[in-house]
Amino acid sequence: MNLDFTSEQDMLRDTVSRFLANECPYDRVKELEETAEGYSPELWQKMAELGWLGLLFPEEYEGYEGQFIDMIIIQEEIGKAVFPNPLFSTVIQCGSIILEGGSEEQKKELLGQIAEGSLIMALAQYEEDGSYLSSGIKMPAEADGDRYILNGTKMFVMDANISDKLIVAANIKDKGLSLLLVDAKDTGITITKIPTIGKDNTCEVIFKDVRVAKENIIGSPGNGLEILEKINAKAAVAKAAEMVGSCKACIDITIDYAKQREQYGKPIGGFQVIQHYMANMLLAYDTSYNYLYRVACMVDEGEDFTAEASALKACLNENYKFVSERAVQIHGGIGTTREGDIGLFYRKAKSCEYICGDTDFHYENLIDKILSANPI
Amino acid sequence: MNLDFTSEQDMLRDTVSRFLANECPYDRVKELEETAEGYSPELWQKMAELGWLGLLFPEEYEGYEGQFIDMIIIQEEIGKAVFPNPLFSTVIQCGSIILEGGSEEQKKELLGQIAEGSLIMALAQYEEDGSYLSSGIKMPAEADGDRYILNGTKMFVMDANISDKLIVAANIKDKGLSLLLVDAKDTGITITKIPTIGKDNTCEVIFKDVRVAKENIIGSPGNGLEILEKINAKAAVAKAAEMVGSCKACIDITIDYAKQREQYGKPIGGFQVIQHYMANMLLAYDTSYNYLYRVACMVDEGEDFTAEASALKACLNENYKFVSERAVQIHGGIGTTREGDIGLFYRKAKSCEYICGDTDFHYENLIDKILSANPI
Amino acid sequence: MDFKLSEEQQALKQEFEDFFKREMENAPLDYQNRSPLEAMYGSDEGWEFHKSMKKKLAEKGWLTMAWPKEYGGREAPVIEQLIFSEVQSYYRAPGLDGFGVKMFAPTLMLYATDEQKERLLPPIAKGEVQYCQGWSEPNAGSDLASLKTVAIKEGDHYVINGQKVWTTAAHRADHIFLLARTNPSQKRSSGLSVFNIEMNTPGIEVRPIEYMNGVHIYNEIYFTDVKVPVEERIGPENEGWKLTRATMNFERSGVGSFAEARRSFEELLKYVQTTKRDGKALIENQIVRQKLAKLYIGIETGRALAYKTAWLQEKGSLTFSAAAASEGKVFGTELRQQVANFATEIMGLYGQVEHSKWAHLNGVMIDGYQMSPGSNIAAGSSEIQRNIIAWVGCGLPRFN
Amino acid sequence: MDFKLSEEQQALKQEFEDFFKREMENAPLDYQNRSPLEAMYGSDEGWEFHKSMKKKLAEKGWLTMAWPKEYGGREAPVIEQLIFSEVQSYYRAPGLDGFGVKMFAPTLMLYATDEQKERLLPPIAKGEVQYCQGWSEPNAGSDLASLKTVAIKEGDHYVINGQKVWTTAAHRADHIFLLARTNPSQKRSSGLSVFNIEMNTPGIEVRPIEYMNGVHIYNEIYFTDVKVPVEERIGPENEGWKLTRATMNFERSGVGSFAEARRSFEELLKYVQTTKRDGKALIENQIVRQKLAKLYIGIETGRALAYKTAWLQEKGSLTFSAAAASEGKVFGTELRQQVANFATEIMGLYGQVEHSKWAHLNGVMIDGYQMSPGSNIAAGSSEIQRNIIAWVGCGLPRFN
Repeated sequence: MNLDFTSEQDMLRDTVSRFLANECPYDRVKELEETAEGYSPELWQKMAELGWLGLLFPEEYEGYEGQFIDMIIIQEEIGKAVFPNPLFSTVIQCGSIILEGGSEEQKKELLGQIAEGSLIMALAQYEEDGSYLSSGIKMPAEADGDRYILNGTKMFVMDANISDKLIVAANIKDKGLSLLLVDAKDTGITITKIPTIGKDNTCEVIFKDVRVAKENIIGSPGNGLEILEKINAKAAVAKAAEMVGSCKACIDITIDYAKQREQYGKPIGGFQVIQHYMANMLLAYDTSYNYLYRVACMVDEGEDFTAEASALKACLNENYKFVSERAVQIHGGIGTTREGDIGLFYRKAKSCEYICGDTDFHYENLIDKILSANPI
Repeated sequence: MNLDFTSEQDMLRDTVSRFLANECPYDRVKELEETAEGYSPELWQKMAELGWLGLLFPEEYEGYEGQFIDMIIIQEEIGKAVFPNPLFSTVIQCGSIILEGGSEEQKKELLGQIAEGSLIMALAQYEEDGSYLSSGIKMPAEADGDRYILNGTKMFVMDANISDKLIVAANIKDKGLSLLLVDAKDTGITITKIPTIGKDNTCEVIFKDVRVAKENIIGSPGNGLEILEKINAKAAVAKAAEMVGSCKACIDITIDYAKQREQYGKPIGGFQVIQHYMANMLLAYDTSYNYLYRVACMVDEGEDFTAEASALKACLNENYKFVSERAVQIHGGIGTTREGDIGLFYRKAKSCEYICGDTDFHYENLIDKILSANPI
Repeated sequence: MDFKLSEEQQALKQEFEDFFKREMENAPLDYQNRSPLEAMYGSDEGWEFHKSMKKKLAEKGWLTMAWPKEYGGREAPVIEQLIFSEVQSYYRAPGLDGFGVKMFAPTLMLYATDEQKERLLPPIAKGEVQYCQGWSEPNAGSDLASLKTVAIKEGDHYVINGQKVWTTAAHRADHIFLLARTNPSQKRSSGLSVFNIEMNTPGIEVRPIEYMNGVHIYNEIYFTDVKVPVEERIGPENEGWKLTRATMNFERSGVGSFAEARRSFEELLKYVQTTKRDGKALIENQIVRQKLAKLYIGIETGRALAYKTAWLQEKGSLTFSAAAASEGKVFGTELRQQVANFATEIMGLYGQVEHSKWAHLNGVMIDGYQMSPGSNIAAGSSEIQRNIIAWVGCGLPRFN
Repeated sequence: MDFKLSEEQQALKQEFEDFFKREMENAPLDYQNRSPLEAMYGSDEGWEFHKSMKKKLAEKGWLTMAWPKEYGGREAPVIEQLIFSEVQSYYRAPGLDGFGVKMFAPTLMLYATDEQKERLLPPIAKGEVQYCQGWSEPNAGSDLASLKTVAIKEGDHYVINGQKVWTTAAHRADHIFLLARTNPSQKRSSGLSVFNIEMNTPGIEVRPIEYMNGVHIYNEIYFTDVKVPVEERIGPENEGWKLTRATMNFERSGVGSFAEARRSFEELLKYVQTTKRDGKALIENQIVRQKLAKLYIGIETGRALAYKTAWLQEKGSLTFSAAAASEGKVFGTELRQQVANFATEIMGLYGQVEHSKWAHLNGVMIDGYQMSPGSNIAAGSSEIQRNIIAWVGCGLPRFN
């Protein structure tokens, strides 16, 4: 057992932390939220240069063969900064799917481009009824000669508006769920941003007679279910890492505020009720943080982590909301404003809740996994 | 609208309150808990003399034609005193069933005896799988000439051990759920107290070839479902009243303690965290108390109160547990002992939770009622 | 004891119902996808609608129903006010400038000169003016008595310098009633006075505070050498603190929160009955059912408390109603927070969507999710309310 | 970073597992229907079993595995202690007198004379004696420093008068280590001293405190002119307060709570899989499923924190582990409370049944329901723990 980070990991965290503090303070985050792109292409390039985008990929695809835990560190720091960027969609969701199930050609072609920052991607899985289940994916990919034709609507596709390519989950008759690589600029595709509390790039994507060449299936027809479930679990862990980082930032910001803000002649952090709020927030964070790395280690060690991924994400869904809500309450008026930084977290906590599965979805999934591991 | 009690009601409350304070202080409650009978026959006689047992019955059956709300006042005061006595089983459950569905002969014979304190009764409905649903009542009453034969086990029958007669819910073939009057001393009946956290008269009742004359059906065969559902709702309100009273006692006792107990040179009631605990306890009580009388008025006014009965009981299940648990926490060590009075409430809160339906049962029932009142 | 409305009360309730139902059919969209507070002050269209409603309420005599007869009111019993509040809140209807009608007017009635009363009360009663309340400051929130804005007397006027914050509707208001320190050598609640000031007086600068969802309700106000004639001081100099305690027998049960929550509950109920996910109506989901049950219980128990509060207030039982007003406030705002939480959870991925063509229930639930922390903080934070409940309701000793 | 046990650790864990699993098969029934604390001290049979286990643990060297080598220990790393605690707690096994081994022994090692060490440490190490801890008093609970029991020096002995309370196992103990005021003119933490006293010394009266469920764990102890030889004073006179701070590198992660909770979770899981109500297995009920999911998450996240606490403690990071010990305590005891709450809710009517032929899961859940408030109060209440977390973990200023 070794619960310390390597010195490389400490350095990585340090680099990410300093980069984001310098390049994207909270005021800049708020500016980016207001833009149509919702991210900074310039900072995206810098992230590529720093090697973060290819971190998880093998060397032969321009990557650094980093551990999953390295990406968790980056995500945690991104969460502290609530930094808007398409790393999650492009690298953690789509990059991992390609790496997991893509053909050699696809890997060669796409991973390098992702690593160098020239390819942004988005994963289109959910549909109009808002189901998280793979059985909720109804969109057909109709075979038509050497092509598939896509018609229908995908919802809540993160970063579709800035993507070059999409991975679309659709059903091929007699084969089942499949993942198709689609050019986001296809004329049959209409992408519209949905206004959400997270002020992020959540999109509606409408497909009208979009033709996809058969070689643009990731892997082979019908293997979509297996890949999606695995990558969704991994992505849930990575999203949880971001949320853990956000909890930490909420706590640090609020401690500072509670020490400095005075009422009735003493810092509000001296009032016992505020102290107990903060104790509960720290408890929520410390338990979450340590469990995060427990689960991240399972990923790196190749263990089955699907139950734990659900436990972790459900835990963070609740804890991030709890921590950010209490943080706002302790801040008082300023906490409720667009000017105050803490409101950012309160809004993001709510949008993070829905990404990669809400709490009820993960509770159910967790119990299913526990039951199959413990038959009567 | 008139939210005041009548002066008669104020007087009734006063009488009950003083009677219980004098006759059954908390030390006496603890003594009674340890006895096999679990109640005081002497106090039961006094209650009869004070007219409480016949309060709800019409004059022709030796009653006082009181309002339901009068009984609620008595129950509330009983709750404050956590006074162990069979009024709930005998009067509120069985007496109400006889009044609701009994024949003229049954009413004449039994209600007077109840009113004068010479007849104790218990309602045997639940069975071994612990279902609260009427569909969970599986015990058959097999027709055999001019009799029915009962075989099987009833569980969680309150006060069976001290009862003269039982009302047993059983199924008559082709007729359905029916309520039968059974002599508790029948040789085919075996009654055993079940040890529970409430240290009350919760019993197992085993029936072995118990013969019941056909005229001992309450009302007519097959009308048991309707009567039971109505009386169970009413009983839930009455049990909730007891729980409301108990919440009030917890709060009063704890306020006194928090004002008097000093640590770090000041009363613990001066610590903000204790103050917020108490504020939440008072909130739980004040909302519960006022809703109780809202629902009790519906009963007296003949409105359909089944949704509200479930809402009220579910609310008190949670609030009584919450209030009593916090009360123990504020008391510290002494709160966890048999000597300290507050522990009585903590234990009773748990047993009250199960009487007349637990929280999940009432949530489900409430939603069913809301849905049937609000069809799409 | 009975909870039945009298025939007159029933008729009155019906009149309120008919009026608000009819009028709100013409309300701008903002009133369907936002809280009334946001709709009233946050958009021009909403503000115009509020003003027109204000006139209509004034014509009906409903603005001032609780006022004493000598000032043109009809001294309506608290229960009638309660019914009004309940119906108005249920319909999420604007039209009441609470700052003028419920807060400043009682101060005037108690402490103003006859000249001031004649000049200031009629426009409030007629719904012609909008007030805002100049109390909170950057370093005087929960601890109001530490305020620092000064009003120094110079001949026939006062010169005001300082800053106010969290001033709801300041950008819409015609007047502000301001609490400022007229004797800077006195501390805390001593040496304060109250002023009536026109918002267009030179030296007053209003700066918007953007709420987290971008809506403009709150403001900062900067006072730089603002000259206010002596006649605009209300009540004795340096005795302003006691004016902040001026109150009238307005209902303060918090019933509006429960009526608003009931409206949301009904919308949510219809939603879960008619919305399917994974082939099943949401109402078949047991978790959804439990959340609805909990909300129903919160709404009905809170409402029962509010009725009792109004009843006792009517009967002059002020000790109970002082703690109960705090109870109603904290229970009501936290309940609305729970409504927003549960609703946005039940809605799944759609829970995050703000008003747009994709939004379910017009996005009003995620709006509530953003407004609810503000409600837990404004007008006495939940912490302050719980302190009061413990001190007044439980009789526990004040710390500090 | 990795969470894998080394081969040695894995072997050690297996050894603990095998031992406790085997031994607990012969445990008296009390160990199945009550908490270990109750079973150990609450019944004669349980007490005898505890004593026999203590001997066995001593023989294995596990009692003193964390002790310094000079006192016969092997200075086991914190992680090994953690594994031991986890396994022992999972099996609800007795055998450890924490008062002697973990609390009094370190005090002796740091402050006792050589004579005292030689006399007192070996019986503890061999599992031959039982200690109890004489700290709390009727008016000195959370505020320990206000204690009033006096020990007045008279020649070659001290005369002790006063009262202790909440003394766990005093009715079973051979010795008490007592904190008393040797200089009554000094206040609070000054003027206190620590004594080792045999429980059969004349003038000591132990009175049982009956827990709410009737079990006898706690006691009051009355000291009336109890004569204690000067040689039984540990450490310098009037410097006793600092002895209460004596500590060693024992793991204090609270991992035992999570292991106990995991055991309960597994029992509950099996129960809901195999128990039907209304024709359906309980596990098909979505409310039941969510409760289990929440417990699982609490157990696993708490356990992860405990491992980290032990890891940092091993590495000497005491600041973190000070706050973390409080976090583990409050999270662990409140989690066990949640286990008891959820389990007794899930069990429906059977949730209330105490150990008997009708009881489900031997009644252990309703026993836990009654024990959990005690756990939230004893050994530093949840309020004190949260204060410490805020002060040490968050660096917020101490009030008072």
